[in-house]
Amino acid sequence: MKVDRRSFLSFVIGGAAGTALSPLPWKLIDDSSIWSQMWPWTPVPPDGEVVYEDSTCSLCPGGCGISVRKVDNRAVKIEGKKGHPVNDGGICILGLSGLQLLYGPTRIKTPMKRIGERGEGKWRKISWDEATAILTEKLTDIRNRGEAHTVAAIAESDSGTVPALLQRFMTAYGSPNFIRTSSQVDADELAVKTLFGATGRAGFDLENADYVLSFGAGLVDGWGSPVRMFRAGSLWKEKNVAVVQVEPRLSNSAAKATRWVPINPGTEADLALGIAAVLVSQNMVDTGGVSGFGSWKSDLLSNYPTQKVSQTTGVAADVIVDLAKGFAKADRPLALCGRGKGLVAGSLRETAAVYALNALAGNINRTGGMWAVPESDYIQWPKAATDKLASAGLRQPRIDGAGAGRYADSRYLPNRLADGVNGEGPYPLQVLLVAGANPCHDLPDSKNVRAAFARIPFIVSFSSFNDETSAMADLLLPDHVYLERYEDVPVGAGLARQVIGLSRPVVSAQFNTRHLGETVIAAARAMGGSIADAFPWPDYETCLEETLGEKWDTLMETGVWVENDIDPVADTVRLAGMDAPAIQAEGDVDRFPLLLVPYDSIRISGGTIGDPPFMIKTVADTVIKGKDGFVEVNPQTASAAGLTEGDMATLSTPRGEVRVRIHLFEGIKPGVAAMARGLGHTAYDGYLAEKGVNVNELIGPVEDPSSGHDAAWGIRAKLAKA
Amino acid sequence: MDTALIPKGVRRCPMWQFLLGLGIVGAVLAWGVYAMLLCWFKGLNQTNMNNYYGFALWIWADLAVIALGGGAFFSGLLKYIIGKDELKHIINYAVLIGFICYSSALLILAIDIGQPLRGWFIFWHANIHSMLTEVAFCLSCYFSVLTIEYIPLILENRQLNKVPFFHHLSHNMHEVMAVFAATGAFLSFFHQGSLGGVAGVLFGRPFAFREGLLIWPWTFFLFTWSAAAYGPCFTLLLTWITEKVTRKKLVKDNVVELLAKISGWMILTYTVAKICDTTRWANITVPGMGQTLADFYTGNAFYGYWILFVEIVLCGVVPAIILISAPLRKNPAWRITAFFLGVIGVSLNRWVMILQVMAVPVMPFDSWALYYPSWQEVATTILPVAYGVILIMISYRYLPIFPQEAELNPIEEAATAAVEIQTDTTPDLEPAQA
Amino acid sequence: MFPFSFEWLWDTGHIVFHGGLWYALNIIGIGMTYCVIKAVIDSSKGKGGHGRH
Amino acid sequence: MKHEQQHNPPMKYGMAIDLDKCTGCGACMVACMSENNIPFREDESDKLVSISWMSVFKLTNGKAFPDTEICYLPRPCQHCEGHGGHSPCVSVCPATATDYSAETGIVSQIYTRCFGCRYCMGACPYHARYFNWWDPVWPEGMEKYLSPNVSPRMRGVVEKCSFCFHRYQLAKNKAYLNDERTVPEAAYQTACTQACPAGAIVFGDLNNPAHQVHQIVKPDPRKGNKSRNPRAFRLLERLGTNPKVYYLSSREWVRRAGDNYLAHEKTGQVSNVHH
Amino acid sequence: MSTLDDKAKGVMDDDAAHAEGGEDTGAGGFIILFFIIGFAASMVLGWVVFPQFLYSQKQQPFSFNHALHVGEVGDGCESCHFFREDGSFSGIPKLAQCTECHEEPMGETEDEAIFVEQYVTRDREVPWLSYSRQPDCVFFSHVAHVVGAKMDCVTCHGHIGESESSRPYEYNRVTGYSRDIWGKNIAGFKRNSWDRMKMDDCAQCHKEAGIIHTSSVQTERDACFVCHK
Repeated sequence: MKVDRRSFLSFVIGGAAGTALSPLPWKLIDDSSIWSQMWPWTPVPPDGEVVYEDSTCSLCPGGCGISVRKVDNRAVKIEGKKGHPVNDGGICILGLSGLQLLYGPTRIKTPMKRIGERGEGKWRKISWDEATAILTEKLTDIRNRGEAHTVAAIAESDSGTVPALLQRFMTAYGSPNFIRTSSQVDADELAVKTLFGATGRAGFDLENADYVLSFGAGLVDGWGSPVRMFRAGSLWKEKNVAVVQVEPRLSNSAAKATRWVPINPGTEADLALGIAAVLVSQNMVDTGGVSGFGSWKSDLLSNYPTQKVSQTTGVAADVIVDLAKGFAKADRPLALCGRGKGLVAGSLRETAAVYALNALAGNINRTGGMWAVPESDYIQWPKAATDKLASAGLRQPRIDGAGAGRYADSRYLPNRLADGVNGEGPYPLQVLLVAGANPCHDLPDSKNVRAAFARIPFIVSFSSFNDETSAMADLLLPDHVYLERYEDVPVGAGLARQVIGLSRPVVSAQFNTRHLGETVIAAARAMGGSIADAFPWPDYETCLEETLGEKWDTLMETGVWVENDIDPVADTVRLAGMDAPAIQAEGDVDRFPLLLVPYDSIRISGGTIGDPPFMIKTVADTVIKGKDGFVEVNPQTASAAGLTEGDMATLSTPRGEVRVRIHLFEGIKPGVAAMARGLGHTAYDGYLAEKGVNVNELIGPVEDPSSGHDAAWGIRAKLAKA
Repeated sequence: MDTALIPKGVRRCPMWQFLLGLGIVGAVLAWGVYAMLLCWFKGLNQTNMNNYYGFALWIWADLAVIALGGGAFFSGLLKYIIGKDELKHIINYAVLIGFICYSSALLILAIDIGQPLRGWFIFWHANIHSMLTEVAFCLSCYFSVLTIEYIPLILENRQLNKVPFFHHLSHNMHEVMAVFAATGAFLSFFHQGSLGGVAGVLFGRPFAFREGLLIWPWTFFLFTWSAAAYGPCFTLLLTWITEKVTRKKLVKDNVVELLAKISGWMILTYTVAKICDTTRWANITVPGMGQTLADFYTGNAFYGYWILFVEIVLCGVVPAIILISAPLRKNPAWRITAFFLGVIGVSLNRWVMILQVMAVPVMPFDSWALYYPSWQEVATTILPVAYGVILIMISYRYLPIFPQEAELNPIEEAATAAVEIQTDTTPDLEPAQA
Repeated sequence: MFPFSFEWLWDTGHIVFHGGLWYALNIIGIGMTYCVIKAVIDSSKGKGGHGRH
Repeated sequence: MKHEQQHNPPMKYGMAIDLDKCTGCGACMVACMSENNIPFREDESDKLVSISWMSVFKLTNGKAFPDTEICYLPRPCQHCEGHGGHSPCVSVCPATATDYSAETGIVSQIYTRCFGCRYCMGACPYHARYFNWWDPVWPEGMEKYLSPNVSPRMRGVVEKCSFCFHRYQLAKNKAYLNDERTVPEAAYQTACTQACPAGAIVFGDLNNPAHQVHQIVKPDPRKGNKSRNPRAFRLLERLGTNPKVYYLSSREWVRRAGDNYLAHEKTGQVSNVHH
Repeated sequence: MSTLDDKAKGVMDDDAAHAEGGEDTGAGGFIILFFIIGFAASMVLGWVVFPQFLYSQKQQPFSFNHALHVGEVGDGCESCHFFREDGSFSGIPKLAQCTECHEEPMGETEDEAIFVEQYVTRDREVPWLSYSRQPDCVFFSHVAHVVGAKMDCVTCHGHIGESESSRPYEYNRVTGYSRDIWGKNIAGFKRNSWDRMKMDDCAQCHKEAGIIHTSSVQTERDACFVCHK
């Protein structure tokens, strides 16, 4: 039988017919489409039992209550906690992104020791025992040499048990150098002390105010407790409350205000005092709760005539009068300050002037007014005993100069740290402990800060994330993130009541990290002697429970402790602190014709926490495009420099020079350039790093002559086509 | 070397020349195939399409080749149904071009969709309200008709035709070709139309939206009409190009002129209809949605009023006049210019109905979105061109595409062969005897 | 596409659309079947491929 | 097998977004992203390929300094009803991958059915539909936060806001267990509504007079569901898309920016419905 | 080029053969025979061999005796496969549920020993392979069917409750699905309501269930989001 071509063809045709009538082709077509519907590389989230766990968000000072949805042991969503006194169910963009921080690739997963050059990113994983040993040996060694004061610690906060433990550790160890990162809180505390004569903070009963005059405070840009502010903003809309935003740029807060008053940058204090002068001259003040009015009045009237103020501020005279009348006419007017999110301390003059307006309206310590809220005092530990070495160390001046001499009224001056380390300080620093802060990115003139850090022989970072400061560290002792730990979260942030939230571990620790409180207690115990004695608690949880006392049960039950009845630190306001000269922008007007001001956006985290991927995703393409950052200018300003939308330009200031792209914006005063704060990270991950420009590279600190705090609101700048 | 395969009575270039040409075009094809594979394996991120430009270069190419391939159905309609018998001398080429255009269109669609493995859902889970479903069904059905029309041509290859089965099959298919042609015309009417419907039904896009008849917007009819009008231009343009390349006269002038004249009248009527449609749209439809023509033709760097002029006047009225007027039509230079303008015109129309639709902002606060294709898109768009050239090269070399070729280009040195042509081959070369 | 598929509805739209579709498919199918069968018959009757018809 | 279920009166879930309250903070976007397993890439600054079901547009009044005004406009899928459920996108999908539910008024998108032709994206004038140009990839470990309630999408398909329909499914589960026939207003709220710190979004059944959204919008069925609230408008209302997302603004220029008007036409003109 | 040549020659040879021998009367028979051989072979391949290759098997971690457990517990299937308070379905029990009874071995079987040694003492969840796991795009509400429509488990899951041991888990190599979704029968035929769990099977039952399942504007069936997520 000869199999010729035709037989073969026939065989093939028969085969094709048979195949077509068998399930093979059809099932494969179907199955391949089903395969494409569940490609093995597309994740399938496992199902399970859903539970909600309540906790407190501590990503910003806002102190919102959160409710975390879990599926079995995975946290899948963070939501605002309904009924919470701060946020009542609302939540901000950063709070929503928290799980990306918890599970994200930027976590430091285990204690590590640097093995390469600084900043090279070469690390060796070590055990916690080894890590603690390295730290304590180093510290013991320095202390035994009588140089305990050459150790400094920088932390984001000084309230709550964890910062308190670190502070206590520094005291017991013998260093005066506990430093809190800078923010509007500095100026606020100083102003309260100056005006009320006692320690405390200002609280604002915004919800009951009927006229709000904001001197650049980013009411809906992240100022205060952000979610509370959003809620207040909506409440004002419902109640038709007039909100006036004084600011050189049409920020979101200005856009939401009923009136936007563009002003020359940095002249807010002048406007406040100008308004005060109008109030005084037109007898629209309530001096019942004010002391020192007589002498202050004459200075005010002679120094701040409306025309002169109008010239300084660029706000028309009739507008100034109008604002004064509006403020005076209202029953419960509130004046607020602290630029943007309040990330810079600001000047005493400005803060005091704005607070004085509230006092002149008689709106102090009452419903809808400004309250002088005492500091929370639930941490009542016995004073740490100090041995000889410690006492000697504590007698040394602080590296940043705070609390003595010209800076007697200031508690912390982180803006002076870099200069202190770079040779202006009384002694060189040997060790720096960094907890919950990222000074290498967040402090102004970051180049100078990095240079200072390079001179510190040993830096320990407790950060949970690969931030810029961790990159400069020698030892990484990663803290749990807030979703993995217990912590008390006392909330200031302009609340007119006292609130303490409780963070609770929502999930077990994802990596080999350790609670900062535990690390501090463990280190103290390892160092023995009076240091160990100052830490009688076996672990952090015990410390927390004992410290909170009766509040503990409330906190465990409801997650939050609230005191609505405030006992103000004082009832009369002494008018003072407003006679210092205005803070000028650094730089020569001729060389740098423009003014560069940083602006804050709620979509860009400006503090220690870098933007998680979700947040960066929401940032407009007129703020970052690819790697390029933008500077916002008025079309007039741009055309003067021959620039149009999207152009690449060189932006230079006395402190540095960067390449940026131009974004034209009608809502900004001509002659002013604005740049978003919080970008230009070099560390973290590819989702954040190298995007845009860190405005701190361009701006240096400007000292408030009356306090030493950083009061820089901008810097002179120049734009040129690149 | 391959003389046994070459139709009798015609001369072809030497093998090396053929292979060289094939190699050059093949390289372009390979480039396109590489880009296609990139799109399949890495996904459509290889393109510059985006969420504003869900439809882009490919879909334009798709619509354009289908419009240009419209010459096949319209010539078929004229020859088999209307009875313009002279067109038998060009119908083969029209079918081949149609086959190329439609197979290309299907290939492009297969690359364009995000999930090619699920492409068959369009048939299986068809939503009959979607114009795209209508397109897919009619397109693939008409493609099968074109295949059926092309098969007899393949079977007429000298060697294949010796196989009795193939010979008979080819013969039988010729006999019933009118039925297929009629079905093809029916299907073409609907898929050309539904391609127009694709844009016309978008009532969220005032630039594209048109009122219409029953479920079909006016663009439905305009697309069918324009494909029938301009398709023959493309067929004739390609015939002219082929003649230039082969340096031979392949189709007699009377045939070309007949088709050109019909095309001219079709273009004229289409242009009149298009002007009516544009006028109504500009004055009634668009203002009814709160917009004006200025919203569509100003405020961006590319799309301006010039488009309306080029599409309607330069590539509508002008070629129509040239092709209708006998003296102009008979002048090859004018005629070719008209074909060329026609091809540009219909392609531009398809561009406008796809890409400009995507570019125009609808929400008042939205902005124009312009886009430029990535090289992968360009390569995959050129891919069908290369494939078409190759198919034409092979078909021309081995198949009796142009029935008049032997007659118009007698091989002088082989007089005896010419006799054979007269007695034997010629009847077989003719597409149909029905 | 088929009456047993999830999307099928016995409404005018489907009847017209699929009516047209199946009509066309049937013509194509029947036409081709006719051609193939006739070609098989013809070639088994005929004598080789060169015959005239 | 005995089925005792009955038809509930049809619902029409919709939204009212108060633009006076919206601050453009972006919480709705991120709430949506984290609720709905929306992927992200290293560079998301090309907004034309970035996926964000909820997208916040920034509108300006076009005036020069200092008369410039800004308004933010959050844009979820508008869940157009069109005419009888034939929204612009639903009617064009060739594979029935997107559908309109007469029971809830929600426009669904089934990712496993979609084969990525993107016709629906072309049909949607709101750009509410997004294509997965890339495979979704989460950095190692981050896939832990993915929610099982929403199926992650594969490369090559279109996705869009679902009004958090899975929340309705879950609420219905609970209702079944408790032998209730309907889902209470509070039991089904979208993630953006829930998160909005300004309380600018109100979500509920537009057909149900007890629901807040109905009380705000007061839709007029005789005028194509146009709102009776003078502050309210819908995007591109006159195209006849009949969307179920209403916006509220006390500013005339904002309301006017919601639709196209000829120079002589007054804002809020009655829809010119073609269908 | 040589291939072309050969081909051309082949064609010529063929022609030559025809010219010489005329019609080969035996060829027709052969041709049909080969057709039948090809047809039969591919049918066997498609219907018998292909399914063998398409599906693969895995064994459960250990065998589970449903029948025994149903006898021991008080509340039938729902004793272990219960509804949570939020109306969600618990599915295959977690280890914690089992250890309520199985803290200590409760029997002499080998499977019991594996369970206790491998899982209970090590506090590991048992990696059960679910026969009826639907793909991720499906939202199946057990409560709607069991409580709402008062259906019983058998309708979809068959008589698994009477099984005395765990059958091997079969899955499709291409799709990764359990074979129970498509059903045992490669042609897709089914005799019992639980033989298959594809969308068409859901749809069929929904259609029979009457007029309430008509919310889809496109299909006048149940809207997609009823069963998809």
